Amino acid sequence: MPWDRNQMAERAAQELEDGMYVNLGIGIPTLVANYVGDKDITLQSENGMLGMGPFPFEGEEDPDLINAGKQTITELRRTSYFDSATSFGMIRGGKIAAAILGAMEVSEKGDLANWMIPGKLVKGMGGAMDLVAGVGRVVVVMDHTNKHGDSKVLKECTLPLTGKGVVDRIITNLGVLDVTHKGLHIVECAEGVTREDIIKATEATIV
Amino acid sequence: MPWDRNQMAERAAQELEDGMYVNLGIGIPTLVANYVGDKDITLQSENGMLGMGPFPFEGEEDPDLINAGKQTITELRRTSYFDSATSFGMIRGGKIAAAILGAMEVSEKGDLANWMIPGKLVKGMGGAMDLVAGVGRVVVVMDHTNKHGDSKVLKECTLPLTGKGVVDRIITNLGVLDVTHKGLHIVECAEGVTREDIIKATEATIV
Amino acid sequence: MKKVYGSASEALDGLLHDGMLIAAGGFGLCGIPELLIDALVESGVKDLTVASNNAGVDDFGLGKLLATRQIKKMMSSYVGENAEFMRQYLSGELELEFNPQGTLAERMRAGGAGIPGFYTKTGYGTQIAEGKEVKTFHGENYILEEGIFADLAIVKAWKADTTGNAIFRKTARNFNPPAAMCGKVCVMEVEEIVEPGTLDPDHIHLPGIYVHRLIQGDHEKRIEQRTVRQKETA
Amino acid sequence: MKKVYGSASEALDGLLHDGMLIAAGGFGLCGIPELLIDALVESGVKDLTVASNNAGVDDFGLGKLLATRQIKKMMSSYVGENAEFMRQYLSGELELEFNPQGTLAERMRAGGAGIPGFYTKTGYGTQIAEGKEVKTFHGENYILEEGIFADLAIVKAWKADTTGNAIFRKTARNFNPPAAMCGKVCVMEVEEIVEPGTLDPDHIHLPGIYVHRLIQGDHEKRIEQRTVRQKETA
Repeated sequence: MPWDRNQMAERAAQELEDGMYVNLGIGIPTLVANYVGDKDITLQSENGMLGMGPFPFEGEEDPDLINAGKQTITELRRTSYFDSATSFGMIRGGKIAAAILGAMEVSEKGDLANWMIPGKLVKGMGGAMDLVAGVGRVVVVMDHTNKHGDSKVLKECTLPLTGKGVVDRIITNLGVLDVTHKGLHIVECAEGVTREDIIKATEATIV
Repeated sequence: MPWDRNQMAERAAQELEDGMYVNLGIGIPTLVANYVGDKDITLQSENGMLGMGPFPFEGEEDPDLINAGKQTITELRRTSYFDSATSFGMIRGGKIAAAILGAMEVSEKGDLANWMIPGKLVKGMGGAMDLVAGVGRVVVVMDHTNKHGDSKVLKECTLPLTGKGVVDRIITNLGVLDVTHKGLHIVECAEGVTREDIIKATEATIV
Repeated sequence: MKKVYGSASEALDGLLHDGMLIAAGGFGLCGIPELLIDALVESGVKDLTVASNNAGVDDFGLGKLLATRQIKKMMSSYVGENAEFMRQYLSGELELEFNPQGTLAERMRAGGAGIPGFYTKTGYGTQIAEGKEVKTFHGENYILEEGIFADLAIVKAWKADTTGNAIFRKTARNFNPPAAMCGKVCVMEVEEIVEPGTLDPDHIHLPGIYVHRLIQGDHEKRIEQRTVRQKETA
Repeated sequence: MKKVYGSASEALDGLLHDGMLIAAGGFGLCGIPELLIDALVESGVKDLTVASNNAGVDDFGLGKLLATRQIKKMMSSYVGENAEFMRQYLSGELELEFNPQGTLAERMRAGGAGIPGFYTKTGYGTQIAEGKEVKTFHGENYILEEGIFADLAIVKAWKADTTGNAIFRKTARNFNPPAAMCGKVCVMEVEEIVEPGTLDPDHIHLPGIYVHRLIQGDHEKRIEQRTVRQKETA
């Protein structure tokens, strides 16, 4: 059985170590926060906050307190606020230990595409280009294939890049792959998924 | 009678207009603050403060509150504090309307030298290079000649420069001169000082 | 040094011209200068270039200036929440210069700090880097990005004293300080204007030197994505 | 995430090596990391390059590290108050890289923000510009300055919580935030360590992410120029 969204998030949470400052992207990466357990993790929201707390209780929403996904959130005792230039200074300056991000495509060289489909879908890169360029370790969480069954783990990305050679680890519904100099290395398979299943679902070179 | 230190400071204070943010250098420029009268002037201290107040009363000195000359000072109701990068951001970014600075030498092209005498006296430029490069209007206050009677207002500076083509106006003990494309223009003579006295004491071209 | 004005329109009086470059604070709908945006709509100024991370939503924030076609070009990082923005861009009616979010913030801060250009790794090897100078430092490649020098900055703070010293609240700070810094003139709207001496000088987020005109007003502060959790029952 | 250490020496343990680059906060004797400087003296680490606006005075602050000849090179803007500093420099015993004060602050901030180079007008046409790349923007000439990436930052704040969130007091802030930012590791000394939640999240000057180790101690806070005025008698 391939992993579902929550299982992928749970697996991604294992990437995080005690004491880390971490940035979680929108979508499945946001769910990772539910699985950090006892680990002392400080979440950055790149719109200007360290120490992001959970969603507020109904009626306690504050329009001045949102995350990078524009969702209402809460603060913690360790929280600090700062402006966007400072926020991305810490991202670009390598102060954030890890980022867990979604992707449209990823390549065996660690290239990442997640910000636009030319002529069709234009969201913009937001802070993703800064994150992949600056953060210590970049982990991508995504479905292994698209709805047509085509691999999203490619030899070369076909979409405009978010970053070149920036991804360290890929967590998909099928398993975990590391980007190495020679190609992708299978680290782990989801329960009931075989290496062969992953190789079959992957266009990129597996080593 | 040439102006004394206080008269030079008083004359320099006339350069300041209501609402201006101003940086005053060490020495005679510091005295300018005594002559701003009713004008609403906010003084910057480049070590991280806008709204610099007077010296503290005895016993009220605070080691955490000093000006760029390392002197104990006080705050005002309008005061704000910030770090050195922000402080020089506002200087370099042209947010300070005027700086009044001392000089060792100044040239007819507006070159300024006030930070070192090679092999002899090395103080360092401190914030002076940033100020002359960034501030809206640079006014220099200095004695017209050195103790040997040699002109300090020159065709070319002989000392290492603080800035090239940065001085707008020169206030000396003899009068006030503006830097123009063609040379120095006498704006005003100290009481009892003639244009001829200034020309005689000046090595630079007077137009 | 009179900085306090009676209304957003008064505060913008004499500052506007067609084709100007405006830097706007805010992220999504959080901390946006809503009153000044409304006054820009009223003013009819056009052919604007606006540097702002987002463009609001269709009927709120900068989305209003897109609806009236007063904006010729946006410099932004994200258009995802704004259907009309995306439509005008895809149809070619609107120019859009995509800036990575951190590059946009740093370009504003740089402009305000007298820095015309800086090097960043962000975007190297992507289409963002096309046409930009590349330079190698310590064996890595960086691209040159330029400071933004805006004709006008419009920003929103929580409180300011009458000399313009301002504080922001929580994540509503975001792009407001860098936007304010990069404006030749900066107009700020706040929820409350207070007397000098009310705010602790150590707590000022944006010193008054960056703020030229100031208004106080009521803010809608619309929430874009209301997300909540349930109280656990005992 | 244990950040609090028992003493300055403990906090520096394992972080020091000869020839390293240290960025230090403080301006004059104001806001200097006096406890950490003393611990550096004790450690005997040598051939240091120190980026700091000043070098203290002869018997206090970084002056102590000059006296013991542990410093090979200073990156500073001002040596005026330190006779031994000036003497070592003029005799050629000490390397000194003069940096305009704002350039030094910006180089630290840039290093901390992942910016390896930026252009500034400051120093153009002076000996500071010698050997530096010149580039023209909007018809004006600027020189390229590089970010400082220090092996270690030593800084002093007023208070910090146990996660490293720090606040500074008045003009003792100065170079401390940019110095902290540019250190691969940053060790901070404070007058008081408090529990998380004690400091208002909107008032944090330096978020804890920049602070790796933290100590609390008594500070002499020497005044360099005691200037006072007289109370007017009625």
